[in-house]
Amino acid sequence: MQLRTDRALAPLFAALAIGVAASLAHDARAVGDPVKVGFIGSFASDTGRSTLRGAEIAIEELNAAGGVLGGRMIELVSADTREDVTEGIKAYEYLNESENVDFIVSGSIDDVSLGWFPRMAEYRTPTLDTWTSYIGLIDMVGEEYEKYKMYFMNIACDYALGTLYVDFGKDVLGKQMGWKSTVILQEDTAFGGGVQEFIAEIMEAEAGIKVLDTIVYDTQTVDFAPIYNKAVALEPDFMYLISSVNSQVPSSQYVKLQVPVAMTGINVAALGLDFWNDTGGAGGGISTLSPIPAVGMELDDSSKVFAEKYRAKYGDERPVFPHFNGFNAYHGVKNAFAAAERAGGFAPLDDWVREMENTDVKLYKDGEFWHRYAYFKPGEIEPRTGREFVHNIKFDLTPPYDDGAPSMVVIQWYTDGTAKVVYPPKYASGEFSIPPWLQ
Amino acid sequence: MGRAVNTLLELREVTKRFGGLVALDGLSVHVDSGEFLGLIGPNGAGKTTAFGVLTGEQRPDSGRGYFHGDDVTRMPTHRRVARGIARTYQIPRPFGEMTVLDNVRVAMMPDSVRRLIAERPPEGVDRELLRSVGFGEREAAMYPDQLSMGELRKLELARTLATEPEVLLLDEVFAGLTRGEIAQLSALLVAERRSGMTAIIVSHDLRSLAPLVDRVVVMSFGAVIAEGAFEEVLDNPLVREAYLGQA
Amino acid sequence: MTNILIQGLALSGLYALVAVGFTMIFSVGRVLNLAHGVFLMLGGYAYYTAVQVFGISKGAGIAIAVLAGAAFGILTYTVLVRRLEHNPIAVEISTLILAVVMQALIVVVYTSAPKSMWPIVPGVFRHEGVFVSHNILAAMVLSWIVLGGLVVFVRRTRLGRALRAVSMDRKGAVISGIDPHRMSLATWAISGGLAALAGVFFATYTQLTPGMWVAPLIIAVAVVVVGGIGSIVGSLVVAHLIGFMETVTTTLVAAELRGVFTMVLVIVVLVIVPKGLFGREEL
Amino acid sequence: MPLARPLLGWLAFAVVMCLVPVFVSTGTVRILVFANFLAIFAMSWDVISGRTGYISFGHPFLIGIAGYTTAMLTYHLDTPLWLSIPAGVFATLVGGTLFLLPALRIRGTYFALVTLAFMELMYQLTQVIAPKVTGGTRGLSGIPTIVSGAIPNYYLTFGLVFAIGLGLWFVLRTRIGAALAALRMDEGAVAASGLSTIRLKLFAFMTSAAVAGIGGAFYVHYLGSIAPRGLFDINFLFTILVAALLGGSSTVAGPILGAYFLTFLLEYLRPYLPGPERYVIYGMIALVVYVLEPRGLHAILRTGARRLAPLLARRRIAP
Repeated sequence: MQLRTDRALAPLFAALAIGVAASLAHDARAVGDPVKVGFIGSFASDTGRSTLRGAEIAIEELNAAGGVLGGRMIELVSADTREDVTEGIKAYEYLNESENVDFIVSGSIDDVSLGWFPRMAEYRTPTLDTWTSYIGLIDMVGEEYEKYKMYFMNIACDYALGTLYVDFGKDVLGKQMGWKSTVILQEDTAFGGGVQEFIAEIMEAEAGIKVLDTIVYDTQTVDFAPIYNKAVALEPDFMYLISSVNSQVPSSQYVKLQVPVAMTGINVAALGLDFWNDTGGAGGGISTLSPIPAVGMELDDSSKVFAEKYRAKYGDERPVFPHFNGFNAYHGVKNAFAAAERAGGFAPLDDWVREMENTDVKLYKDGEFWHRYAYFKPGEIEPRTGREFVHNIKFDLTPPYDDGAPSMVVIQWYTDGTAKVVYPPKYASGEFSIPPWLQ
Repeated sequence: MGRAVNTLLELREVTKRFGGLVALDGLSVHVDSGEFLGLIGPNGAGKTTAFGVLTGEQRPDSGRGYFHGDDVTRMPTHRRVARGIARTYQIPRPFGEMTVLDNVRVAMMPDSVRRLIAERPPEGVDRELLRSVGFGEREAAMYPDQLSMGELRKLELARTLATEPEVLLLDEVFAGLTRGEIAQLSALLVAERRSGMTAIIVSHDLRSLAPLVDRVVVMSFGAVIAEGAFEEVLDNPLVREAYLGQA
Repeated sequence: MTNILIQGLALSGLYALVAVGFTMIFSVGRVLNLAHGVFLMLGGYAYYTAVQVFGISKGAGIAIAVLAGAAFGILTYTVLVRRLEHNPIAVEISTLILAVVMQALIVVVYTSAPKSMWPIVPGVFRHEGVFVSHNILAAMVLSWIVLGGLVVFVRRTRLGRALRAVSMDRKGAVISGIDPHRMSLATWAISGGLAALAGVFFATYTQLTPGMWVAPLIIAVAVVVVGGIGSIVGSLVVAHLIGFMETVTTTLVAAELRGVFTMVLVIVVLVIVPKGLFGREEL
Repeated sequence: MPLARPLLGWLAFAVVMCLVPVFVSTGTVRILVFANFLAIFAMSWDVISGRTGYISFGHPFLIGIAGYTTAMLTYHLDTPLWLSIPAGVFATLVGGTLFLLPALRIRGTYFALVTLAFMELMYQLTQVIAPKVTGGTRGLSGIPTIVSGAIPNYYLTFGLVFAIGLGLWFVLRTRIGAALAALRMDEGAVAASGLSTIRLKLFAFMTSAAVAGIGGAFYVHYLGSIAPRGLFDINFLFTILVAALLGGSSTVAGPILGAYFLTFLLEYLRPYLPGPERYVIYGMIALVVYVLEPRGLHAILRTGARRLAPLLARRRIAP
């Protein structure tokens, strides 16, 4: 039986095969002299752009100083992930298979990093992540060191962020503000779940703050009025928001509704200077935890130089000021190359990993310790948590934070459009405050 | 002409409503084996709905349908077709993207996925069937949109015959045909009648219908208002009123 | 209880506004516009650009957004839909592709960073511990006005009656001298304008992102499918059903199940009552 | 029936594709692996939607069921792949019967929307129900792979494409293919021809689900990770749908053609437009091709071949 559609398969397949073959023919390429650095992340998000630009400026500096590894120039190749897991995997493959990069700097978000993680183990390409803070990745490095040792996380993982945040609860929310109860508003994501579990467990025991209820909400929620209503009805001293996806929605509705209870927590939207414009100037009173170096933080000299170059180069293009991961990419790329110089290159991998583990760059501001780029080694136990954080950037969870920078700071947005660090005190330049309508 | 002994297909007390409209109102009608029955009545009398209920395409609100004395009220269409009830449509419904030949071949398919895949289609039978309704090689390769109304009706008839039916339900077989086409189609139906086929024919064209049928049933507002031989039924005042009232 | 009532009403009004243009297009043209969410998104971005970037007044911003939406509706119809109108599936697929293209275009122009907008009507309504923003109340009132106006429009005006005639019986309308293409064009323009207006309210309430077209599309699909595709009144009733269901779920059951219940409702209704709860297919 | 010519086409296809890794870089081979997966998904989509006219907007749902089943089995329970992959495919068959439920009553637009709701629901459920098991929003990473390296994966996936494609072609060129096409044209007339429409739909849905399941399971073991946002996503659905339609629906070669075309279009734009502009151009090309020829590249090539054939023949005759 013949239908209209089922004819002439032979010429079709022949055409198809020839077409594919022809389009593939011009693919042969020689491996050039320059050292190749791959960037993986979203080209359109503030997150991705911060990392990309941090890497760009670091590479410009290295090239201007005469190149690396005996005078070779560095070439940056970028691959867009669109914050999509599959695109991220394709991008990682592209950097390795088509571009043969020597080193990768990543501004990927959590699930994208998780997506290309198995590829990294396969290609064994040295990779520095600057945005993802998922402890699961660090634990994988610890559990299967041989497989994943080429991975370094240049931001304190969420476990460390959470631990320090409890101190903030104790010192500021408890002691300073006199708050005794909270309602947690948690987005329904793995990140939200992880942080919530942690916060709820420790908040009461360590900070003396009672968790009255946890409201888990769908990230696609359009209307937060019922959620705030429900939380307010429980009469907590403050609300604790955990939001990494669509964070503008809960925070802008909080402001627009002038919810009569203070709120703090984690609000990813508020991490960059653009937040003020994005909210149309209605972000006053919002505070959030931020990895460092955060917006609103006073900078050391080397970071200041970076920030100035950034401003000069990108002007008013978003993000107008690099997010924390921009700094971490800038310093991270330089440190990775320093390790490569010591090891004689990025290969053999073991040598580079060893030298990367030996990295210890301390930054000082006005003669005082400010930030440190070093990494936890296998077997090294972090004293406060009593666990390993293999290849996570070294952080310090106990004041005065001399062994590493604190894992995070709390930044506060004021009604005049400025943002300042309010915790920990050593880094603070402003005061924790509540929104104007509550004062 | 005397009535045959065994009833082949029958509706008993069938009622069918569409929203507020009563399409069939306690309709009882039957056709005997070997009989050609004419089903007539003004527009909206419920003839097409009656076909729908007979083939299972429409489910009655009450009443029952019987085939060979078995209750088939809840039997799905394809099983009724397999048991020997086949119909044509008032507006022909060919498979538009298939040739005439392939249209007939679909109707000849066995109702089994395994057999459809594993068995080779029977050779020659399809073309033979097309020849029997007057289609040659040229028409076999044509697509439905290239056919005249008369050819479409013949295709419909060929498709019903391909299911090897015991009873044909023919809906408005002569509508839209030229005189010549009507004559051709009538000849085909006469041949079927001679070979012992059973049929119910719906038609507005009473003149063409008259020589084909043994008996007529007249419907109005979903119920039978008269039945019998052609001439006596047409003299029935109720029938005249139904038609004239309609006109 | 009062809070559920007030918040449910407010959210439902917004949902009705989001869905109404979608209903109209299906009703008149028998096609689903899967780029409906994009119309909303464009409205939102147009308003944002006019008001928050160029500092034009809010009223002018709304007018610009509505005009942009209507223009895009006309463009979509003439360039894309008109060629494929005989094949509803092709229209659905091409509008889906269009949506994805427009999303990419927005990313290029505005980046993927979310933006939030000033409320059109600032202020908060408070009553016994219940709080609702004036903005969403305005959206609710507006949706009633728009929907009421639309009912009057299709029943009373010449153009409206012509649209209604096309939606009931396309062939019959053609015979009586109505040009169905012009009617479709009018519908796409109206629908685009209304969607852009809804988009301004939707975006001022949530946020502007290039991916924001999906959520309103899902809402429109849910409202329209459950209500019975093409029925304005049905859409209005079901927007309230879904709005209240979400509010009740969020307040009394579990906030994370909000979306799950809506999807279950859509599936159950489509499987059991395929024509929707108010299964008419005319305006 | 002339069998030789199409079979020759398949053979040529296989030979060329087997030789491809010899001539191209591994980067291109990696791209081809994704093209192969997309081809499998597009073929699966076409069995339901192209053949029977039941437009599925929920295909990621079917793919995701298999993917998640095998991912969770191997990740949490260390189930061997020879057991977990069939388990995944079986789970997809169950999911496929869920599609049949609405298809008993509705078709066209309504059916598309129900399946879309299935996909949305699945996206919500992976996050709400037992995120510890499904990995929640982040998904699962570190799922075992079958083979490693570009070339082994290429041969594995091309083997799947070839086996599935040839299998589908052999089955669908029999009378079942015509029966499904008839179903697309007029379901009532199919029943009136004495065929059970439910049985035909069940066959099409199960075949499609099985292909989607095989594709989904192997896909996850190729990626080594699974996450709901990349899977139960309108953009993923869009790619599958456009691959099948752009290539030419209701054929076997079409979806394969469409998948290769789309994947390469996107990858070849990368060096020139690394950023988000790429997706604008990519989408525009897809849109223009679709609007100009809804029957797809398959039809374009075929018309081209038909016009070209006499010219070539004449040339051969001429000295």
